[in-house]
Amino acid sequence: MDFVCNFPFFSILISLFSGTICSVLPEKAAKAVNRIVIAAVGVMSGILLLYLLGTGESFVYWMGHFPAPWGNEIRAGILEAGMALFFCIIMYLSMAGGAHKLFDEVEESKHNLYYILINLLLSSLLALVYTNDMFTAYVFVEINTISACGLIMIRQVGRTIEAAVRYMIMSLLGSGLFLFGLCIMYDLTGHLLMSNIKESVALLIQSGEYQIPLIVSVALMCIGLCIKSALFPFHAWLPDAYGYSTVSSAAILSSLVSKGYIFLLIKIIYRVIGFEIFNNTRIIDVLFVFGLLGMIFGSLSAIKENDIRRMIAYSSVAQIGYIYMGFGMGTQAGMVASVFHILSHAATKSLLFIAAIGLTEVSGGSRKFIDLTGAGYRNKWAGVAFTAGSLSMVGVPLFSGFISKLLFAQAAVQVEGKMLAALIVLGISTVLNAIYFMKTVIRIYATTGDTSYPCITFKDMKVHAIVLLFFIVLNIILGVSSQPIVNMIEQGLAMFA
Amino acid sequence: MSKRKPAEEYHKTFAFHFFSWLQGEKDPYLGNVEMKPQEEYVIDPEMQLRHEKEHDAILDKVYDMAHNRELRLFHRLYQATSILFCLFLMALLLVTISHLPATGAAVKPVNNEVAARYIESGLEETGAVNIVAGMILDYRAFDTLGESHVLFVATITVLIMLRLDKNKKGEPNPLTRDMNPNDRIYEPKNDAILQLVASFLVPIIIIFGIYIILNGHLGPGGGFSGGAVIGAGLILYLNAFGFSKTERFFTEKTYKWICFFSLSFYCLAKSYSFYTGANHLHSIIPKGTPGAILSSGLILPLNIAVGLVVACTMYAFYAMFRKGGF
Amino acid sequence: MIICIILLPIIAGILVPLLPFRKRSHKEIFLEGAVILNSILVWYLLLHHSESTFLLAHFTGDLNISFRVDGMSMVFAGLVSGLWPFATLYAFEYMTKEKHENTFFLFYTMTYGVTLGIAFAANLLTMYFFYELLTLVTVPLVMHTLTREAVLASRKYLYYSLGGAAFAFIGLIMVIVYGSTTDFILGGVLDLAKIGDRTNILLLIYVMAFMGFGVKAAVCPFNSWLPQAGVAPTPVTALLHAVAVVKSGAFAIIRLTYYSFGTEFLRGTWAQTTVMVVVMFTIVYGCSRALKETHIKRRLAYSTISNLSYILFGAVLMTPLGLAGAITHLVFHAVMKISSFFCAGAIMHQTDKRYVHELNGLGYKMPCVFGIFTVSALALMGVPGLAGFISKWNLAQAAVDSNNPLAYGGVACLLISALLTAIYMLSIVVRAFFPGRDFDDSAIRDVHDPNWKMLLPLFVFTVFIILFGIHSQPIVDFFYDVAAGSY
Amino acid sequence: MGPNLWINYGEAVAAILFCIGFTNLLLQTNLIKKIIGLNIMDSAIYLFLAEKGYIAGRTAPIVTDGITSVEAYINPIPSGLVLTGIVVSVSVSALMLSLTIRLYIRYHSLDLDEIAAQLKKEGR
Amino acid sequence: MYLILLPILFPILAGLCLLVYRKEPERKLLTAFTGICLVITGALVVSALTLARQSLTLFYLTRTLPICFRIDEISVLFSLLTVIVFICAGLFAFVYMKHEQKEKRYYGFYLMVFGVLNALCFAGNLITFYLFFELLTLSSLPLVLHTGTKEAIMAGLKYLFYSLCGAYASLFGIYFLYHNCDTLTFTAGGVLQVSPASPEGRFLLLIAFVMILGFGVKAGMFPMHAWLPTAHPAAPAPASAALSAVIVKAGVLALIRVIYYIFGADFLRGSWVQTAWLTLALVTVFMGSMLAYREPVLKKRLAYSTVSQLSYILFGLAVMHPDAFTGGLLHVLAHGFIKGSLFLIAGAIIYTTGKTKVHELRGIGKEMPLTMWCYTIVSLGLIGIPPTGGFVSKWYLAIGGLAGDIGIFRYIGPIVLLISALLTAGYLLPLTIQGFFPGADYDYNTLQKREPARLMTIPILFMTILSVIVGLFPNIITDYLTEFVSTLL
Repeated sequence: MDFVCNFPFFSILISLFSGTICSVLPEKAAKAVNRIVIAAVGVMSGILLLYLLGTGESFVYWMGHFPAPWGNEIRAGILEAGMALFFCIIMYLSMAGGAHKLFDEVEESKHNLYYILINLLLSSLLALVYTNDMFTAYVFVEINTISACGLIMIRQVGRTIEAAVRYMIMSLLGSGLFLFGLCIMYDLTGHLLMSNIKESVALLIQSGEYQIPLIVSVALMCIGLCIKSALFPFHAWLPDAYGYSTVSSAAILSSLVSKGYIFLLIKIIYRVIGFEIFNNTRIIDVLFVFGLLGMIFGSLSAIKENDIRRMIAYSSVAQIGYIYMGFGMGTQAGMVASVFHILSHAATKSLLFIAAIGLTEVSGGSRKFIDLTGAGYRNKWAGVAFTAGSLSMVGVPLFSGFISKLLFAQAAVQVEGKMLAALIVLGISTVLNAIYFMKTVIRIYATTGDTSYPCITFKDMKVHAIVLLFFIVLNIILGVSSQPIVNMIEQGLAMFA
Repeated sequence: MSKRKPAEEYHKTFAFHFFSWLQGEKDPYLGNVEMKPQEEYVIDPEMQLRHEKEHDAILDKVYDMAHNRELRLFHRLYQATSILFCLFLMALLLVTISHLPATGAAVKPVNNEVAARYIESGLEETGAVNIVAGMILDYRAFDTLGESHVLFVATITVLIMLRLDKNKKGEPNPLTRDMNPNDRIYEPKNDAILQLVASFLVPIIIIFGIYIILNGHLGPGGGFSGGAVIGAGLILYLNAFGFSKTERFFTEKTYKWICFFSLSFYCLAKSYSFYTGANHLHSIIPKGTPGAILSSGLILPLNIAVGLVVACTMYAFYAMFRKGGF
Repeated sequence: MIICIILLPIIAGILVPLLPFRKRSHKEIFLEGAVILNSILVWYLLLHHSESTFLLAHFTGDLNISFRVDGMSMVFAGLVSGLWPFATLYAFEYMTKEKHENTFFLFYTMTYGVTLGIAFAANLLTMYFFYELLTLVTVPLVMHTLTREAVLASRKYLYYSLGGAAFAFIGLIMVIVYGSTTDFILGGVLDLAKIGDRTNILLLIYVMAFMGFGVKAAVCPFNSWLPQAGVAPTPVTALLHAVAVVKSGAFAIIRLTYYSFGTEFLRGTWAQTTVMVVVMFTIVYGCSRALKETHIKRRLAYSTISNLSYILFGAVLMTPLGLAGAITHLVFHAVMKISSFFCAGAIMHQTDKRYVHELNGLGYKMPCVFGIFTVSALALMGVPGLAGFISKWNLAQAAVDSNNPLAYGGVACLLISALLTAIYMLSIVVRAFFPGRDFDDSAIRDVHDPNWKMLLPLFVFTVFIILFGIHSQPIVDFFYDVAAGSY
Repeated sequence: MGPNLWINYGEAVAAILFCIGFTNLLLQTNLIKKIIGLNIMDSAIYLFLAEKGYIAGRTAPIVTDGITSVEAYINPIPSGLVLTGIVVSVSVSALMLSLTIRLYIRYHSLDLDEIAAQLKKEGR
Repeated sequence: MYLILLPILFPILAGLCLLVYRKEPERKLLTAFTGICLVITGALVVSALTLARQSLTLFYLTRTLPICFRIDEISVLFSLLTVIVFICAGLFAFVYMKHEQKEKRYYGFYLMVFGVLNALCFAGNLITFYLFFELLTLSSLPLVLHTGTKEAIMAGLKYLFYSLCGAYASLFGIYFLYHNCDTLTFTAGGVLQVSPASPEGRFLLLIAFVMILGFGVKAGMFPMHAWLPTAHPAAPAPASAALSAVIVKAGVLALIRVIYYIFGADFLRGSWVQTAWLTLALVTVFMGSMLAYREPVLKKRLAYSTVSQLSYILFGLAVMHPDAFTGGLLHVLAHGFIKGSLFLIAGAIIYTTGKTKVHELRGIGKEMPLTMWCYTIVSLGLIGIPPTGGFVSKWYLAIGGLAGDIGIFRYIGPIVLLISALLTAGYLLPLTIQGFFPGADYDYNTLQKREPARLMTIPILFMTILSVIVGLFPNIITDYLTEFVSTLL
């Protein structure tokens, strides 16, 4: 086994351990550790990705001395490594971009705790990405949930606490259902390791035994993860949580946390149940319908909103709807589109959140649209970045949003029954996206406006500006040279099977 | 043409229109084109402002539970659907359960080669008499590592939420002032009975907890349960003697470092074991004799570490809940 | 070469705010030079074009960004590059009264490049790409004055355009999936074997895509952005909202209909009927709204709405003749409408008057402007001897030739619209020249014609209007060749 | 309805408990009761798991007298899962309780909707 | 050959020069210039008429749309009428326009209309014809608008609207004709090769009807007659004369060209279109007379009279019988001269007295005897009393109507014509009677001789004489006409 194969394990361990370390470090050191860890994990994931692209095969890694059905395992393929790399990039940029606001929003003595949370979140995300064991997944889902909750409430204003409570309640419902589903699944198959469960499930399907429990278990797990990733009817906690937490938290929450659950769902679909079997259930139809509803209603709520952060948050609901629509199509192409959209949405949404903070900063801290008038002139970088993000969300070519839209539409065309609905909703949702994002973009450029707010130049916020630039570049890379990425996703999904 | 109708009325009749058209008096332009200039589109900025403010106000009103009938209706609806959903879920689960393999049967999917190996070779491979302890701390140690971090992250969030820090200038948090007098209510200054009982119960409890921890690999018990027992002992002590006594040996710093060292040890030890396992290297940790107290490799130290963490955490939770600090 | 042509204006535009121009005239020379140079390059390219496709970048799959010069692109690029230098010249003078010049010229010049991108796009995806880009670079122009009205207008413009593009996008997907390629090939690229029994869905998608692109071409009911966008400075309204942007919409529809879906597939279906009815309705609707409108530029904008649907009417006839008619009107209308818009702009620039009823007696004060306006008005009406007649003739002939009873109705719509055009255009002329018996001209004593920078474009356009009207044979022949696919 | 409902009565109880907890979590306005609901839910799952691991007539999986035969002991895995689960549930409860305390200190209420209304009034 | 262009281009260019010229020139200079231009144009027209039956293709609008000119008998007839009326009205205007503003503009457009009308007469195909037909509308619009009062502007726009309605309706037809014919060159007997029974034929019948309606607008045919009574009173008198005598005849010319030279009489004969056309013409005849009879304002009354009289001509065309056709053409001439002089007389009256209503004009005959005598003579002509021009034309019309193959209209037609003639007497003669016999209570003290200037009376007199000549020596014209009418029918 090559040394590189240790990297997934190292990534998880480093980030876990750094969490522990940060608990005794002062704030600055904690920050440094945090950055270094994220960067190191990113580099490792990158190397791993290159390695995997070279070998073209996934590998499993024993966590301990015991082989597959007895010991824990993690597994790395192209998709996992790519996701890990991507998550690190986004997390690093989000942290850097929101760093300067952290001081305003969080008690100073608790800054190092914040970095603990981030580290643990990273580790749990990595574990979710790499794990090959359902129960491990459950444990890390909990870490993910709790640290996400911590990220929400670390800025202690009433709204965030309330949002955190709501978030926790929904999450716990979700975990409960997930765990119950998992237990049933375990009862049926006697395994907790994904590959073994898959084999058993295939056998069960063949023999025709335990059909109802099987379906129910899959459904429970799906619903659990859907609730956790804020699919449409379960999104009530989301706007407050994203809208009022610190900016880095919001960026990370929207672009990574929910994506972690979704990625887990993909793994379950492919590695636990089996893609074909999953597609033969009616669950995908449900997902499809809720995805479509989410696309519409998320956007509608966003249109009604007059708080920029909450608007972006609602937009997340819509975007998650896109992803589930892709699942619901039940084809390989739909899945590829969804995975690509995970990337694209993560890149865009964090960009939007971080740009939005730049805009509110020059508007007296208010996030109401009326105060944001002309903010694009006061903070040029943030204005440009917000515009770019919006365009990507609307699906203008050159940006990543366009490609995901393209992939979704192409996938939709191949599905007879769902084609028209998907296409039309895609169109309508684009229109709605255009409405609320462009409304904002025009608003921030509306007048040179109220001079009572100060202008911010590049010098005042170098880091922020550079981060925004990176985000834009990331977006454009995703949008322009999407072919290799799509190929990678396809390969990765093929490795899942 | 009879002129009995008054002029105005006549002007409305069809006949009038017809004849005026016939005579060429009806004009396609008159009064239709360019007669009225359109108003320039002007929006009063103040109006706009007020509009948006009103929008906010409406939003507020929408969320005003007490006075919003729609919301109340929605609430009812929500409750009804929730109950229905729960009933449905229950029915679904019951149906599912009725299809599950029978409880207590020896032959069912759960009892497969996995469980068999744990039981048959667990003693040999892990050195733990307690198969469950061997399983969770060796076979499936990664889960347990995660689990301890769940606890850790939960403590961190509780700290974030409840710890009342001094601000930059060193002034105590304003909430501390409210909390402290509040805390007095719970603090029986000189409750002799309690103190007496505690003074001989606490050591027993703590010793019992230590026993549980140390015997984790040999019998029922382990780090978590033992730690919880120790935590309970500490809490009893705190209740009997107050913070001033406990602060002598247990402060935040103590807690921090204990947690740090325990978890670091856990992490590093497990990392070593994982790394060696994955790379098929030989682990230098001896298994020892099954059944002896110093046996079963890492399980004992790990149990101790977990126990420490859990004990401290339990105490920390209590302290936090009670007054936001140690 | 093509890339160079597309990028040159974009770069020139970006340079405007960056370069430290000491004097305004330097900036003018720089911009005009860049634009003229680019136009020369375009014409050079058109005259020496090769058949080959230039591939710029791969997208996903077999989708790519590539460029090619074919008949349609020759027409559109030729048109745009012909008008742009004059419009720029005009803009210099007009913008003396407006603020934020640099921003304006930045986007104004960039739009040139983007429009050329649309013209030279070799496949549907490239066109879609530049189409979206066009929306984006023109929004700042609409928003330019930053008044509330302008902001609302630009917002609407964005919503409509992006929303439309979303539906056009679905059409694009259909072509990608059911077509053999996305390249533009006269006669369409749909693969009938792949379609199977999904004809009706495809037709539905065609109608959606038509309406999507039709948003830019201001097809009813998606037309209300266009009159509102009239708040932009006049060079923008004239060049973009009478030529570049809206014609891009029409151009895109032509591409979609003739080069992607293919007329064979569409002709005689309910889809054709639907879009034709919509277009016919728009023709009449635009005119009647123009009649009621008293703001000059808005009136002209409504007129544009109607005239754009002339083009679309030609396009949806789905015959080569129809295409030829559409192209003819595409070019001729551009010249006529830009001329009338520039007159309106000149009036606003010289007098600050915006409403028709304020124009009384100005005809004698600004004889050149109003003379030219009259000519363009007559041309728009379709008076024989001017350009409008020829294009309408071609359209009507195509309609008659198509043997489609609905198209006959379309001819009637054309004529009704011509009648209404006459009324709303000539009523301006009449006001200007016949202010009434006892008209007091003391209020407008100091009004006079604008300077050469404004008048030169006007005169040039007028010459073209008359030239096209009297001796259109070579250019119309060229259009027929294009429509027949010989280029 | 399958054949094993009565045999699986333990699981059935677990399911019913789970649903009770679930309902509590959804419907109770009082946060503390919600947390209780949460705990009921979790416990139900542990009960379910414990039932799963049980095999009639066998003892707990602690090697006694060196007998390492499969027939002697019940399935150890569910027990392990329950252990892990309990820790998770404790953590989560602690977190929820701390949130509740904070909210109560601030708003003197345990009703989330009421708190939300207060928040709106604060205008933050 | 290019001589044909001269009478067209010269006045148009002269008019343009006048318009473009910035300053308002001295009045004498202006009138002299205009007068000379008018006369030269007249001469050019006459010289161009020698080129009869030659055609000149000027250039192509598009590949298949030639602009070509050709002179035939119809051209001769109409262009002569145009020249005479325009020169007369022009002379009259030199005096009359004194009390109007912006004379330069008036003369400029007047000259342009002249040129356009010539072009219309010489047009060799339908496209050319249509081109100048539109130009006619546009260039004559300023004449109607000229006074600049609100009524005038409204009237002008109304004129524009109606005319364009008509023009576009006929353009609609032209589109379809172009598609169904090989050429649109005017050819006696028509160029349409389609049988009226075939499906295209049936559709083309509809087209024919649309075109009749369309061109009928210019000729004041019901239902699109309403512009006439508004436009005529609003325009200055000489302009109304030109309008009424010539410009409305352009509609007649158009119908002749379209029906007889493009469709061919055989195509329409006996079809529903002919019936409809006849009905419309007769309705207009009757209705125009009735309205005129009820109208108090003199110029408006004359305008209604024009409506009615033009439909005489249209009736003649619609019958499609050689005699009726001849009658129609004769009536073109007769009506042209008569109505021209009538409007000039009305103008003279307005100019001298400022009165516009008939009942205000008691005793006018005593004040302006020469003018009123002319009025009486031409009125009789319009009524159709021998030996004036009107009699001959109406005679031919009636004969043709009776001989034509038009079913019930054979009887209705002449009867309506007769009734209308009576009505004509009813609305024209009261002025004469009141004018010469003001009644017992007329105050002769206020009476003063107010004969207008010579430059006004001479044109009136000239046209009156011409109208009488047409009546006295109709043979010259009929002989000329019958020859080619036989080729048409």
